[in-house]
Amino acid sequence: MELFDLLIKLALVVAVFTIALVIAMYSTYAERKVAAFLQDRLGPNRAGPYGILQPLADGGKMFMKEEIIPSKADTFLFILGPCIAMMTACMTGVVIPWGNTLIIDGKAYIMQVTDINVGILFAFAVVSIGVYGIMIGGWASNNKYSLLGAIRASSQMISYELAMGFSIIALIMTTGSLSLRDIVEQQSGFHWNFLYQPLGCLLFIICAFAETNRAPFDLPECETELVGGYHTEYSSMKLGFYLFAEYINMFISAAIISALFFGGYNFPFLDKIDAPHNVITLIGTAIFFAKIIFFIFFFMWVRWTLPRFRYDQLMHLGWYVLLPISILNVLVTGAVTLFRNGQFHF
Amino acid sequence: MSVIAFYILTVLCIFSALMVVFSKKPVHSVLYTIFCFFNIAGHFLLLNAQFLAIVHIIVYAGAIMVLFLFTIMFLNLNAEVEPHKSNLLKVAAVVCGGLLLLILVSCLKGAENIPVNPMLDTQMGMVKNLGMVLYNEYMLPFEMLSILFLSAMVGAVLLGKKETK
Amino acid sequence: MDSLIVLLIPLLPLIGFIISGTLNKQANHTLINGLTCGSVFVSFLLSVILFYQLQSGSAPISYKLLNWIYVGALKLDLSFTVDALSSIMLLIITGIGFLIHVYSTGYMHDEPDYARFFSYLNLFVFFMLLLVMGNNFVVMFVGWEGVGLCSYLLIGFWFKNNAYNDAAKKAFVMNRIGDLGFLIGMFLILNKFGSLNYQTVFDLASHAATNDPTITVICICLFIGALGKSAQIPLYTWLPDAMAGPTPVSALIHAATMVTAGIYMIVRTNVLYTLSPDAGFLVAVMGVATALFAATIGLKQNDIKKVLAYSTVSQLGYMFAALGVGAYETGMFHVITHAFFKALLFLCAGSVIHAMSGEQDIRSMGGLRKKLPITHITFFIGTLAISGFPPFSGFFSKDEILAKVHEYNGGFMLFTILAITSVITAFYMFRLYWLTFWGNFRGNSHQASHLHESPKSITIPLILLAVFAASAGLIGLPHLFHAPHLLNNFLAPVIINAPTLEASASFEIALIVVSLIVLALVTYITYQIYVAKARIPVADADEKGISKWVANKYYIDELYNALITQPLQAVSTFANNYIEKYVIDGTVNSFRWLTNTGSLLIRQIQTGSIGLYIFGIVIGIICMFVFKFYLA
Amino acid sequence: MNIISEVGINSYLWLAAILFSIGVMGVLFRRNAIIILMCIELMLNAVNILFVAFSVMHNNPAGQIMVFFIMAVAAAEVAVGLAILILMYRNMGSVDIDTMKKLKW
Repeated sequence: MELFDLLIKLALVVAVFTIALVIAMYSTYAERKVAAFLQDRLGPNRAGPYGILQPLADGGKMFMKEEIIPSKADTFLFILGPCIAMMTACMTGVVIPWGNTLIIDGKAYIMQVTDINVGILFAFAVVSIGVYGIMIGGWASNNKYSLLGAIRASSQMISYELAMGFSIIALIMTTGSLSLRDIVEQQSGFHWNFLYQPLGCLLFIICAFAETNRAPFDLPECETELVGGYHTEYSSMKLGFYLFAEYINMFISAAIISALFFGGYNFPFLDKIDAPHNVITLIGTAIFFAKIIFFIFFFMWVRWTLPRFRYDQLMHLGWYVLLPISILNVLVTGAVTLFRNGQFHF
Repeated sequence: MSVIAFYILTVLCIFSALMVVFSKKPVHSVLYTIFCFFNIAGHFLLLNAQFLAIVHIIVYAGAIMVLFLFTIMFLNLNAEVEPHKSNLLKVAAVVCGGLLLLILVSCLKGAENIPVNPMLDTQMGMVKNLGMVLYNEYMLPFEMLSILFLSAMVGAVLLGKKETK
Repeated sequence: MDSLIVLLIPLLPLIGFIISGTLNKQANHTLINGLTCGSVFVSFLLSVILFYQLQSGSAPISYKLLNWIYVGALKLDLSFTVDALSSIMLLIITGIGFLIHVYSTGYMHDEPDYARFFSYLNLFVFFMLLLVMGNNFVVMFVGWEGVGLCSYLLIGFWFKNNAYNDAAKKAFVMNRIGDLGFLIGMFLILNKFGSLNYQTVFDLASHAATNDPTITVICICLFIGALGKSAQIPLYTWLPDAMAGPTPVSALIHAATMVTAGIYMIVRTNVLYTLSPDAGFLVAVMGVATALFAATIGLKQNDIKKVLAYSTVSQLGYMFAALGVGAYETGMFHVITHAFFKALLFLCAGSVIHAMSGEQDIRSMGGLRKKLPITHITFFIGTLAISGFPPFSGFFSKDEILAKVHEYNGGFMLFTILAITSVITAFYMFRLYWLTFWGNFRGNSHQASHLHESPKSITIPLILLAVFAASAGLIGLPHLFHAPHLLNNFLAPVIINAPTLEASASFEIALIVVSLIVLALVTYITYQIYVAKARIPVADADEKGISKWVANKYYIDELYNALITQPLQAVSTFANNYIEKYVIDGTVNSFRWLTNTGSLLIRQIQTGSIGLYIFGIVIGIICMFVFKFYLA
Repeated sequence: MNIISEVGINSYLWLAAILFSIGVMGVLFRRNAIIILMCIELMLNAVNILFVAFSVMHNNPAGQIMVFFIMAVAAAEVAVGLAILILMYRNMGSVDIDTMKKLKW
């Protein structure tokens, strides 16, 4: 591997990491602004123009706060929890294709950290590991509220992982590939997957909400019921990690939703534009980010619009509604695929 | 480079496996188990079995160990709860394990003479390839596995249900 | 087509058995009648067809159902062959069987287990057909055992009566003794000729030397089988007891068909018997002895069926006498005539018993001829036939037997005994006849008011049988009349190398004249005793001297009891008390003790501690590895 | 590049043997049924490593399929096993295997 290639990868990694952090940071700001907008008020407007420096101020506050580690807590795990949450949140970014190829010096470089052929499974695996961050944190606090919050969070995530997995399976059946890049490239033009998998798309979005613990599925940290859920005992930057991880998760989820179902960096009439390849790639990347930002906004929009589920309603929805529907979706998709391939004999 | 990776993974693997056994707290054991499984997944990656590596993480780390952690949290097991075995038994256990290792290693002696296939088929561990084999040659075991799962699920639900009179 | 008929003949009764056997007790009588009687009747018609084909000179007709036992050199088929001999047996079995089926529909009308009875009857017909149709000894043996089974089932038909069950068991056990002989004979045949197929065995045997000791032993073994099945001395005691079964059963199984299986077997193996004059002589002697012996017992019996039973034993003795001297056709001739008149007599007896509401003792009868005219006439015909009055059928067959025995080298003694027996036969038959149908009624008032002639389903078979009993002798006219001996001609292809015994015409005339005079005398004497003087036999307990012996059947049952049963009983009691208790129980109990003590010790290992178990497992695995890789 | 030709199949055999023995030792060493179950998982994974190694070595995908089956069986086993453990805990208040001594005469 040449040094230059390595440098490009490194740059890409740094870029992705930075962009993720920045977007996550400004999501907190955006969240308040959107909330204010939806509730017809102003929102943060003191730090800098339009309050644009508010995330930095929040960060400073987080760093300055006192570190508290409960005396009966398992210290190592207490620290490990937020780290795992943060780490898993950031890891998914490596398989997301941020854009098409860039041609530098006659050689094509993909705008993706790595294109592993089981990318979608990798994303799924990382998401499933994300549970540990919450569970360990909640358990290590040695606090009953934290433990309850952690158990709620993890059972919620496990429950919705099933429906999510099934919707991905249905998607894979139509695309025939596990590589995210292949999936995105198949959607060039306007062959976006949500047209072929409308039900799967809906299911995936709902499950993504639950996986990121966003309203209306934000039971694990619901402020009023469980005193802050699994991170009751956390303070300062460890709390910041958890909150940050949530926003990164949101960003990554939006990216995956866009990539899987809404064409990724593809946009209609792509082939109509007469421009150099690199320019088109950059336009595609910009469009991809536009989609991501729309979905982040969508997340916030939903949060400030819909009321929260009760816990039993949440479980009921997961096991009795989403799971059967997703299985049905798989069956129908399979039948249609066989039928289209002419392998279906009545 | 991959040789170095192999040894790092191996050492971590054995270390975490030992820690599984010797950790005082069950939760630590679980976490070490997860860590061990990650290392094993790394071994799979080294062996070019990417699909298996990811599935290994999803199944073991993502599902099975979560269940363990869950159970431990539910039952609220800590180090204090577990009664100690007598030292004699512990020594016996270690001796037994060591003996087994000795026997296994000595029995496996000579395996290095088995010829290694020099041509590495990089496509072998791919989903498509495995799927072809699984759904053609191993169709019946696969179907039976589904029955096994169904019965395990029914059994688990039945066992976990509170008795209602 | 012909082969299909051969298959259908036994198959139809089997189907009848299966269907009627699976019907429940409440099944419609009409349905059962149609099924069982119909199947036998169709078989009869098919048998007639086969008979005519054989009559017109056709070769034996075979049907091979399947390859049955193929072991090494032994190749046995389950196949049926109908030749002249089996054809005659077929006619007897299905013809008389059909008449008795019809008779039974009337006789068993009120029986609750109607379907069971008829299914047994059909099963019997099936096995009997198997017995006579098989083309090898094994098929015959299957039929042989099958009819034994049916006999057992039917004797014990009213199984709620323990005495009947005992009679059934007795018949079964006695038959087993004979069957052992038959089996040994079969094995010897297999050993000597390497096959059990009739054709193969007889072809080989026709080249064998006369007086071959193996063949003599084979013949004697087979004859032991015949002794059991055909109720000859010493295995005859089951037959009188077998009268416990319903009367149609006595007529069909214990008079007309099954008991003649022994005769059939010997006629079938006539090649072997011809080769062994010694065995033949033994057969003749046993036959003659049985004839005389059973006849004397018949003189003192007062149960109407018992008299007939002993007479059956006696008549079977005649047949064996004929077979023993090598007159196989004559034996068959008597089988045919005996089948008619003995079935007739039994059915008449059934009709009488029916009318008497189950009473079987002739001392309680008398004067029935007015109330039961048809039964009376037919019974009279049967009596004349069995006594040998010319021109009834019994005369011709018995006359032929006497003539043949007389011609037998050194057979004068036998002839004399048979002649005397013939007189005794006439005596006890007329005694029975007079006591039953003449004189005054000696039963109680209830029976008197109940007396009536039987329904048509009973009387029609009686009339038909009476016609045959009267006329069947025409198929075997003596030389005297210069008419062809139809039966002998028909059977000629089956009988090979038999010695020719021809009586002179003057002897035959003398025989006829003498027998007529003697029989007339006997008739007159018995009339004088039992009708004119109205002497009623006294109760058994009041008998004195020799007649007491005779009335008690020479104490043969008691003799068997003392000689065989009691010692056996004693030995088994001893075995039960000592060997069973100390040796066998002791062995078993010591094992029990061993298990108990051992498990008491061993179960200490089962501590319930899973940890220890796992230790055991691991150590076991280590040991296995060590063993596999280092010790093995 | 084939990792097996670099480190040799013996290394994998050793690794698997060590992992397996550690699993066995854990089963003997601990009394907590949950940890015993985990040790069983360790043993299964030792086998898995060998399967994959030999699969690569002989260029035969059947070994990897077998790993697949082992994972599935392990999942089923854990589901039922943990259900039994929870039941045991409910009834006896402990998951110590030595408290389960009813399995005797």
